[in-house]
Amino acid sequence: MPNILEINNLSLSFGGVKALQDVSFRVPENAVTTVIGPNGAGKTSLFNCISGFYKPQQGTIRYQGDVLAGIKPPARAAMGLARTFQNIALFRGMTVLDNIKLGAHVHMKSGLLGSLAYFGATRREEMAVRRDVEKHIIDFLEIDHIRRQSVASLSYGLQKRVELARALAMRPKVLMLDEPVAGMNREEKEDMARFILDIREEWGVTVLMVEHDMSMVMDISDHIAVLNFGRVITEGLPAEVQNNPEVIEAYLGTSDMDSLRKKLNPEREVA
Amino acid sequence: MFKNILSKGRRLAGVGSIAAALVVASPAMAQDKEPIVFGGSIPLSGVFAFAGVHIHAGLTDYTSWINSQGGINGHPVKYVMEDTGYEVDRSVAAFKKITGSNTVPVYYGDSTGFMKTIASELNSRGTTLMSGASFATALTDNEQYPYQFVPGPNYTQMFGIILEYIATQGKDGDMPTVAFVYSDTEFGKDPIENGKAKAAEMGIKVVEEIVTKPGSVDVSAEVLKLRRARPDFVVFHGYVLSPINEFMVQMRQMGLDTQFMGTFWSSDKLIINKMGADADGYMGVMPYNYYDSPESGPMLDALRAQAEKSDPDAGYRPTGYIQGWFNAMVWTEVIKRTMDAGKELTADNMAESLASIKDWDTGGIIGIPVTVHDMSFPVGRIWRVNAKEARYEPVSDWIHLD
Amino acid sequence: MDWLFFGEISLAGLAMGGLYALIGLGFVIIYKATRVINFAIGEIMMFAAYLFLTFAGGMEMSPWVALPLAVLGGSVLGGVIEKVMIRPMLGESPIAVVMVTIGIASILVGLVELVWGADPQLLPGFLPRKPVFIGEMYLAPKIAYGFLIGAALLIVYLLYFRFSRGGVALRATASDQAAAYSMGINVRRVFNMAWVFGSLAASLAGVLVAATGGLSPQFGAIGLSVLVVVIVGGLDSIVGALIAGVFIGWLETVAGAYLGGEYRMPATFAVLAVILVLRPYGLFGTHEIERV
Amino acid sequence: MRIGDAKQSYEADEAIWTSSTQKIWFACFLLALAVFPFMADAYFLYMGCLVGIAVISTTGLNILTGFTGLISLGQAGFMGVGGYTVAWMSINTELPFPITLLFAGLLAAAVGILVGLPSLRVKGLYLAIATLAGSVFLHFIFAEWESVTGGMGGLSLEPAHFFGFTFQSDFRMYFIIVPLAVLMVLGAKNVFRTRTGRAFIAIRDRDISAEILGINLLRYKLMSFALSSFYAGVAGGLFAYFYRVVTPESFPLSMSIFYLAAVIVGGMGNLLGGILGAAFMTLIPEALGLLTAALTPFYPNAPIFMSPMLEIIFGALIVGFLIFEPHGLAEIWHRIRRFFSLWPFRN
Repeated sequence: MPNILEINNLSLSFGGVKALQDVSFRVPENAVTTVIGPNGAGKTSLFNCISGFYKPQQGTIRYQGDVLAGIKPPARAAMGLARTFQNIALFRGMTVLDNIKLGAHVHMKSGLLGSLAYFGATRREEMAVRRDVEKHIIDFLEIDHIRRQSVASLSYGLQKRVELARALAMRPKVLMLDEPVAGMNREEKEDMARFILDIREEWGVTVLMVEHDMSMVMDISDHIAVLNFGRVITEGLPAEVQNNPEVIEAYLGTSDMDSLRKKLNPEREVA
Repeated sequence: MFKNILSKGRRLAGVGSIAAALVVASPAMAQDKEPIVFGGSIPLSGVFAFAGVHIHAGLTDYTSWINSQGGINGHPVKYVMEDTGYEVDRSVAAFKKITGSNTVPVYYGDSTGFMKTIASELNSRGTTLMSGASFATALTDNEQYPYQFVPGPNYTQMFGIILEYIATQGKDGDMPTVAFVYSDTEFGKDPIENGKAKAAEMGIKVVEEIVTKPGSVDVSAEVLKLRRARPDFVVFHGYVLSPINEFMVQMRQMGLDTQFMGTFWSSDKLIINKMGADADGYMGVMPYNYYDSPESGPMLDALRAQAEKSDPDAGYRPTGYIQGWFNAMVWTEVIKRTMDAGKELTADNMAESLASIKDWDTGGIIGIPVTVHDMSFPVGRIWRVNAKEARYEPVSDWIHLD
Repeated sequence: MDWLFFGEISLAGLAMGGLYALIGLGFVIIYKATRVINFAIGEIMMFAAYLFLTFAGGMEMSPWVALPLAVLGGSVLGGVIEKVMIRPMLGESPIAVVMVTIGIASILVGLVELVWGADPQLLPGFLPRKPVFIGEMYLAPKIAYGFLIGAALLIVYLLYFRFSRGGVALRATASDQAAAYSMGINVRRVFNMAWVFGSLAASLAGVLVAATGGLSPQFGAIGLSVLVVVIVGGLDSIVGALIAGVFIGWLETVAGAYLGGEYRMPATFAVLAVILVLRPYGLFGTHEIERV
Repeated sequence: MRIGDAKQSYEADEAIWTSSTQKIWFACFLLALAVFPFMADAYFLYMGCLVGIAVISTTGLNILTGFTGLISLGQAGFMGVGGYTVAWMSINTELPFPITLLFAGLLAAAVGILVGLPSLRVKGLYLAIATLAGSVFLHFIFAEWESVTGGMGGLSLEPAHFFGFTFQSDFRMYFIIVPLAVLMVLGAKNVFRTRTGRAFIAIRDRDISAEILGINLLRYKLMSFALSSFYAGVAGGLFAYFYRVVTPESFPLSMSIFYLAAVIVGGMGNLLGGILGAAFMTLIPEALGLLTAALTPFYPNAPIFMSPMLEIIFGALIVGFLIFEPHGLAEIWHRIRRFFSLWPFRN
């Protein structure tokens, strides 16, 4: 499996605080890769580097073989790097539908004059996006009943789903999900896991995810990278990672294997 | 703390009661003739209110007085006004409102800005002659503003009168030097270019020129400049009070014996009231006699009697009052002349009547007979503050520019 | 070049700048503690100056009684404004809060006109009138003494914030509200205190400025110069306010003297524009790191 | 919530008026606008024109401040650019009003872009100060560039004309101002049905996320500045044609604050709110004037209190709306409408 994204020796610091140190790992194409690690390990900073919002002091990010350095965030979005945010970043002044349509922004062309007149090409483009969004995204994510609502009125779980919808409207090659199931109940988590797997399979999209919920991570990930104190401890298949003593150390500050298994696999233990 | 409200309230209460009496009185005059309407955009509130309330009183009292004299050729006079807050858009709204529901041959405008703004409408209507609070030089341009006049000398002419006075004050045959201090406004900049030209023509050297914002500003740097330039005279224009006081006090503290002078709106008694002893020696150009000047004349006496009658407690009446009265006087004269000539009260006819005014006796409001030149009355006199007596006293003869 | 003249002009400008620094300090105190940009600061100054006018003029008190009373009145006004109109806006967007202060400015102008009328006023003179010479350089006495009084308060303030308990609470709140709260500091009291102290500095400056330049309901326009001062210095920097205050006062005066009065504002705003481009958060302000 | 508005097509669903009732109401409104000048006297006609100009400018500022979240204290300056452009062109060229107004808008838009440039680096209040600096410089240019602007005395201009037809009366100006206001509001409405408008709102709500989602912040911020200033420029041009004189004092800082207040009182980020706010704020002094006139016979010093009261009311409206009704008049309007859409069946 070729790697769509390769991170090499990435370092980032803010005024002396080292957020990332010499981070390297790979994201295989059309797979689900998950970055795990304790809070403050630098996961979101890593996402921000890939998005282009933070500029790492050292290292490179290769996307489809090309180095991303110097490319601004909007251009990266246009290249197929879409994402969701840890603290839901929906636009509260817009309806669900408009939020999703906004995702299609980078693939639209109409300019200011067309917008003012809402005529001809602009109108056709808007209609095409609407149809596309309705058919492929709203139906797929089962959110047709809320499309006219303002996002502020939605439950947390639904907001996460709308954010996913918006990311999908960006027609991503790599979909970066920052804690997609945090704060959800079990049913919602299962829905989200199903959506993520479907997206990978049906849409052929690579998924790069940050998540704390270990049972979900272990269930749907093809590849896992573990971050601690801004460094990659290890990467590999879920099973490999699960048994790595350094990971255990990082998570629990102990090498007690039993309690780690409990932590990483709570539900299986019960079952 | 509420002294101000109370004093103002009382002042206006007098005005109000007269206005109410007016409404009752006019039908009793038993004249069947159409009333003639004096319209007005009056700044009863806002930054110009200190003058506006007195202008209003002057116009109101004149209206009462002329009606008591039988009106204009038997037509009663009605004064219709709106408060503008000294805002151009509200002045225009007032004009539209008043002219919409009355036939208005003459109208009082409250600012240069308003008068310039309304000019195009005035020109296309051709029904109304206008004067008001502004003495702007531009308004005496007959091409652009054929239906507007100034009720005295325009600001350029005021500078002319001041310069004529200054020219007589040279010692040992030397011409005195002068500095102009003016505000960074349309009002302030109005006469400066012409004033400099006139000074050059007369051989008076303008040694310094200072622009400031009007109102509360620190002028110590400007005072330092004047200390270097050492002008014999400083002429202020475009201010009401501040920063004139600060210039005077600081320059005197430096031991300079400069004479300070100002134009119409800077020559009100406000200066004496607020500055007290510091105002002593300040000079202003004024086309009218002050309310408390020792001169007399039939019209000036009538004005004083009417003022006394309408508000016995008011005492002294500021220049705004006389300015309002004089505007109405000119309107009356113009309307009378037009009617006497058997012509309709159109703006053209009235402007023609105005231009025909020659050696007109104003009954003591202005000390000498006046002649209209280019829609202005280019006459005035230099007055000097006697702080002890708290009044202005004349220091020159009446100067009539040609 | 006439160096004596330049020296005199500069001196006058620096003295005026001292008052700007004082107002700037008042502004920064409020901003640091509460993150509110107070567009009404000029009007608070005006209010205090009118109070002084009433106490010293209308009621004929000694100016040295009237001055503290007026300043006290101004600071009480600041406290009331905070309690009644700023506190309900806690947590709203900064733009909304700024607009509230603009609204407050308008209300204050109206109130002043209602109570004291629209006429221009002069404050009763209370500062010595004997000219001050520093070497050969002349300095207008009002400005010199105004500067001295202002500087005295400035020093008292700086000492207070450095050493007193209230000052420590204020600084703690300024650097981290949540932490200050968890340490048992009454953050709401600190907010109110900041408004009171900030308005106090502004009020004193208001009386002193009005004493040199006169007073009218348009007086609050001086707030624009103060905005330039605090933006150039950095909104949350006391040192910035002091240095920028003196500098802007000097620049305004020198530009007015050499270029003409119409250049005072453009000159300082040109400096402002340059600062916004080169150091967007002012000479000494802190730039907060943004997070997603 | 409205019922019975299920749509057959996405086109119908995306329309501005989604029900026939709405269409009828809008038609009635247009008809009323068209009939108004034939019924109104000079005074109401004048106020109608003023409201029209205010609606255009407020809508422009709403795009920038209400929808894009960029606070501007430069609106009066941009209007001034438009006003002077129209004045200069009408004096120095023979061009008809559609051309001069277009130029007024374009030049104002260019200046708007220039003033908006710092928005790349600074935001929020620092940006507001930058726009304030812009308006100080503009005022300085208006006052000092005498050969073009006529200095403090300003410029007087000829009436608007088009193919030999001149618009010298308020009655005729009404037929320029009001249709233009309707068109420009509809244009703004269209913008917010498309990607451009969505980008503006996204920048307002969360600019950093918007950038990561593919929106070029600088480009859209400047676009918002340009569009907003274009509206201001056209409004300023109409102002010039309407009063036929422009001076530096025609466009004071207080005018910028007036328009900000109109946006806030009407409802930030709501086009209907902008319209309501513009009308409301323009008419308040007049309403107060009527009240004063009514009171004067009983309280002769009522006029003395009017101007201060106006300042106080102006300020209190800003403060009051921000504290108690941050969504402005638009929200009040919607509440009334919701009430009546079910009335009398509810309760």
